[in-house]
Amino acid sequence: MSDLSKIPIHTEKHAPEEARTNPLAGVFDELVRFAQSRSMYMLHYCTGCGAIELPPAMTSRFDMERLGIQPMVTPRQADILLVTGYVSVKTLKRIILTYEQMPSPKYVIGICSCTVNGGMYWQSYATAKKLSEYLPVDLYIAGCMPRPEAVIEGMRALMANIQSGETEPWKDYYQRYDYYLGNQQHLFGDNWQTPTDVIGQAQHYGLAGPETEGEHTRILQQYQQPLVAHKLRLK
Amino acid sequence: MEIGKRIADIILMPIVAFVIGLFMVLMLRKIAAKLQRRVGPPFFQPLIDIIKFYSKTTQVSHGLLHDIGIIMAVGGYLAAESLLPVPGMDGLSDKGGIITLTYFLMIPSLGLALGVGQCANPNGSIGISRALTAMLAYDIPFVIVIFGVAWHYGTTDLSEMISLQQAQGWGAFEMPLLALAGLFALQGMMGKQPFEIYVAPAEIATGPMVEMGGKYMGGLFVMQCFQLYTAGVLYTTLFLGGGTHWLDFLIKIFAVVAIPMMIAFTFPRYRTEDMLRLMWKWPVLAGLLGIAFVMY
Amino acid sequence: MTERELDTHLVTILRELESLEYRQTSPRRVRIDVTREALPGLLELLKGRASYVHLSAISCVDWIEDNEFELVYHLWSYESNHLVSAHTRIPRETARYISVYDLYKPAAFFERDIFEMFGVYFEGSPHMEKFILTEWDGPPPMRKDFDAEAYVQETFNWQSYHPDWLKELEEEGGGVAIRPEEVRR
Amino acid sequence: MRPENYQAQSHPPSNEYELFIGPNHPGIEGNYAFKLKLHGDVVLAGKADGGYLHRGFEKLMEGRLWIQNIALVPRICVPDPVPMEVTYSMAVEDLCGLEVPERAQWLRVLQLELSRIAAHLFTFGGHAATTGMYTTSYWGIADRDLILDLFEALTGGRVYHIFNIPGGTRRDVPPGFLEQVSQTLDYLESRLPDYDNLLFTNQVFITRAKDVGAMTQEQALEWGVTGPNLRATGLAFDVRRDDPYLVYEQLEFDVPTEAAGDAWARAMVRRAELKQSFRILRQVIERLPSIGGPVRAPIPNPLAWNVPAGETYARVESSKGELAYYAVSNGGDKPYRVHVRGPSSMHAVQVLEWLAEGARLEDVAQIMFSLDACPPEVDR
Repeated sequence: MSDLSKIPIHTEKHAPEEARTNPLAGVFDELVRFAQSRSMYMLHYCTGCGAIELPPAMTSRFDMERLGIQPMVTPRQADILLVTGYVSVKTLKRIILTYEQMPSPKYVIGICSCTVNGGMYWQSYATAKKLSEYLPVDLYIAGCMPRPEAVIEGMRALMANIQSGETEPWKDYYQRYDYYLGNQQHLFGDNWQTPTDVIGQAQHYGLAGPETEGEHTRILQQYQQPLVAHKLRLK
Repeated sequence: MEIGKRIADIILMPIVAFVIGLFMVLMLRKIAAKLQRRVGPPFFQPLIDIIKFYSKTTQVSHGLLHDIGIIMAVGGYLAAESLLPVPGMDGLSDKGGIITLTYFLMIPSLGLALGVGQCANPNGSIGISRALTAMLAYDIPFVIVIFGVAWHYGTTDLSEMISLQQAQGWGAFEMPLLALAGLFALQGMMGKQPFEIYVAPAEIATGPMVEMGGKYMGGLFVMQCFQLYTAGVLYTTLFLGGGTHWLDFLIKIFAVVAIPMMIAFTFPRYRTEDMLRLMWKWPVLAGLLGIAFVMY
Repeated sequence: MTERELDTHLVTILRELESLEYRQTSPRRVRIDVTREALPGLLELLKGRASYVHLSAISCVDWIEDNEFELVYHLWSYESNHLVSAHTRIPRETARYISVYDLYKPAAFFERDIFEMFGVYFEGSPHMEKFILTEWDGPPPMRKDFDAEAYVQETFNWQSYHPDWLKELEEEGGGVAIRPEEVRR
Repeated sequence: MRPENYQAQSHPPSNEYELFIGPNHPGIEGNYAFKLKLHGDVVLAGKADGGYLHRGFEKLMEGRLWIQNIALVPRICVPDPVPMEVTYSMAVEDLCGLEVPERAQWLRVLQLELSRIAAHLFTFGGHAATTGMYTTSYWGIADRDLILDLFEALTGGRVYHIFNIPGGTRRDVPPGFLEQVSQTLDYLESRLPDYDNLLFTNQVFITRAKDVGAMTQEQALEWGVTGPNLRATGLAFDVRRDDPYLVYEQLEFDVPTEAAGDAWARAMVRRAELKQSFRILRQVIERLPSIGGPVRAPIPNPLAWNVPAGETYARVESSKGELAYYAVSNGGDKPYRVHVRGPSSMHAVQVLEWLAEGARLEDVAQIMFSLDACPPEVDR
């Protein structure tokens, strides 16, 4: 193994967006970012086996509440979607539905090696391999499975990123919706649709970019049907 | 009382209530943490949570009533705060009195019911129907207690009750049975275990809150602060002689809120009908006996 | 009753039926090979007269070279503490068999599982529909002629093991010490 | 804004409605879904919906070497992984006719019982949390972590250990490990009264758990219920005692039973089993130092290990019930077929559907957790 200390460390300076004239605006933005980084509600959704290390991280031994991290039950209240482990195609659909229902700013953490590249299920026909193809992922925590310390460390890294205003992949989902939708359609078929009107949201919040719409969103519009109330089917 | 002081009180009292409510939420979470053998949240966590929710970019509204519902929920408590006398500030308490307050305390639940109804989420609908059932359960002993206390002091004016208690001694010693029934009603009013039937995450995924996100959830967090404060101050005013100065007032209201919290984290929750059965049996019985003692 | 007695009891029952072979593979395991016509009758006898009330599992094996599916019914007796495995074979083309749900309730789960994974249809089974693979429209995946690896390579993309940012690092002398390709060689 | 293109529709008035529990719901153990048809609070019909955790294990195993699959099997049941490794190893040993050294058998019993304690503590916590009792679940999960620490000391992994291989175990115990186990057991035993005070004698919990999801012994046998859930109906059956494997025949333990068959009885059986596991572990700690010999039988080169053709059905008692592996070899270096019979394949699907019928909405989550259903075993 070559000398690890020789690896150069890259630091890139981010250009400030545009100078705000009001000095208080900067303070206010800082406060909001601080609050967003210190109060992270994670969605209570165990998508895979990595979820077994979340209870220890949440409960008395490692106590995530020290850092303001709490489990929350519904996507509407949650800020972080923890994708804990492999995602089967069936789960991936639900993850996308859930992700689109979460209010932005929202963050996705891929826990376990399986979310990075399929992990040890690389030859399984049922699991999706690269999570970042379908959703904008903020952070990966590798390991099979990562220990609670690693999970908390990853959360802290995300906190630092939020506070410095660096991590905003949730905007990427609106700006490059066509790319993500294309990958989703490749896996789920052309008639894939979700109840959330992502394009409408992007336009409403001024996040629409040149790649928001494209060939895949045209396919979506072609197949899109208005959602109707669920019919009673059971027995 | 001159008009300027009154307006200043009306503005100041909800702010005071909110700040104290934040500390009560912090205390709630710290008590839970201590019982569960962990550290618990940092000092400013309740405030940070609320700022976070209000800073959300996406606000998912399900219609006009959804918006109005939250406004009613918070507004009902805001109005109630101006009727609750605190040391140095009386607000509208001499005008409103305890009967008006009892009505105001029902507004939040009804407002939530309106708002949640529009969300069209079955979990929310079940939750709100349970919340209204719970209100029905705790309101019977609550009204009995209010009636008994008002009869005992011969007035419905809260500030007058305080001065009477400070002259004669605390209501809890004069009406122990009513005070006991009041504690039960308090536990139900705060919606904590064993009466936490309408949040019930494992059953109906937090019930009324299920479709709330962003500002709406922030509104509910603000409402929780007011709720804890109102419960604490109301009980203190009725049974613990209110406050002569801020120090003993704060000690009393925090102590009153701490009791249900400690019970809450050492009990599971009842089923809906078990709550009704319990609420309509022991606290009502104690309350009626208490009234009998008060009357004769 | 001792175990030995029950053993003879089981043997007498098995002797009543024709067209089956049985042998004891270990002290508590009995293997029975039976034709597909006789299997439901055998199970009925085992449950009704020999206390084999617990259907532990139904396994299916795809013997593609013989062009047959092997179905194995594992039965346990809480009284004699023996496990009987009844093996039978059905042709691979038709892939149809009779459900034993009316004898053993647990059979419904295993039969549905085999239906999904191997495409064997069980007549009379209550839930002949998809349960696990509701979002899957390919061939039954557990059949030997379905090549999962080829399907995966065709369907999914992989994370690049040598992304651009790593190349930049390597030009400056850093990077991964041992390549994954080198490790696999 | 109204972000969702939902269009309200009018329906004829009805008291019946459908409710989805899961896959994203705290009342569901793991990634699993349950559809309910309700009339008021009463469940008219329930339908399980699995497959969210499907990875195609059985297919994956056919594509990997016999020894490689050891890394795969513990993933089939995350809260209780050790029985998976042990059962698979037992199946391979049976196919090859390998004799496992006695010391390795004792080591396996040690791990199996530790894993059972960890799984039961986890289940307690989950069961209590479904009734709104979070303190127990916080304690239970924190106490379970002590067992995970022991596993880390023994195997290097907290959750997945990959410690048992066909032929024995990978290593021997590290020095001082048995004292560490003994101390942890003392601590856990001293915590049991706390759990009793908080949960098992809590009148509210008793009110909630009694008569919930009750079944009789005949019904349990009919629906293929196994493990603690079967013992809660009064049948004293334990694979460890009645179909013995490893060295369980040399160990003294009772098979605790309860008569009622409801959620309460199931919780009490688990509590009693904790004590039996403590008892077994103490015997292991006492006997293990006196048993010498290797911890691993010599096995051929694992990368070119052609297991003789044949088939076997290996069966153990996991913390959730009867766990079995049906392994078939055609003489190759990879399994021809491995079928996993997880205990939850009964509990989480048919039994849950059947018990939910007529139950109350409040109790559905509790029934699922009291059955200790583990969805990855269903989906595989």
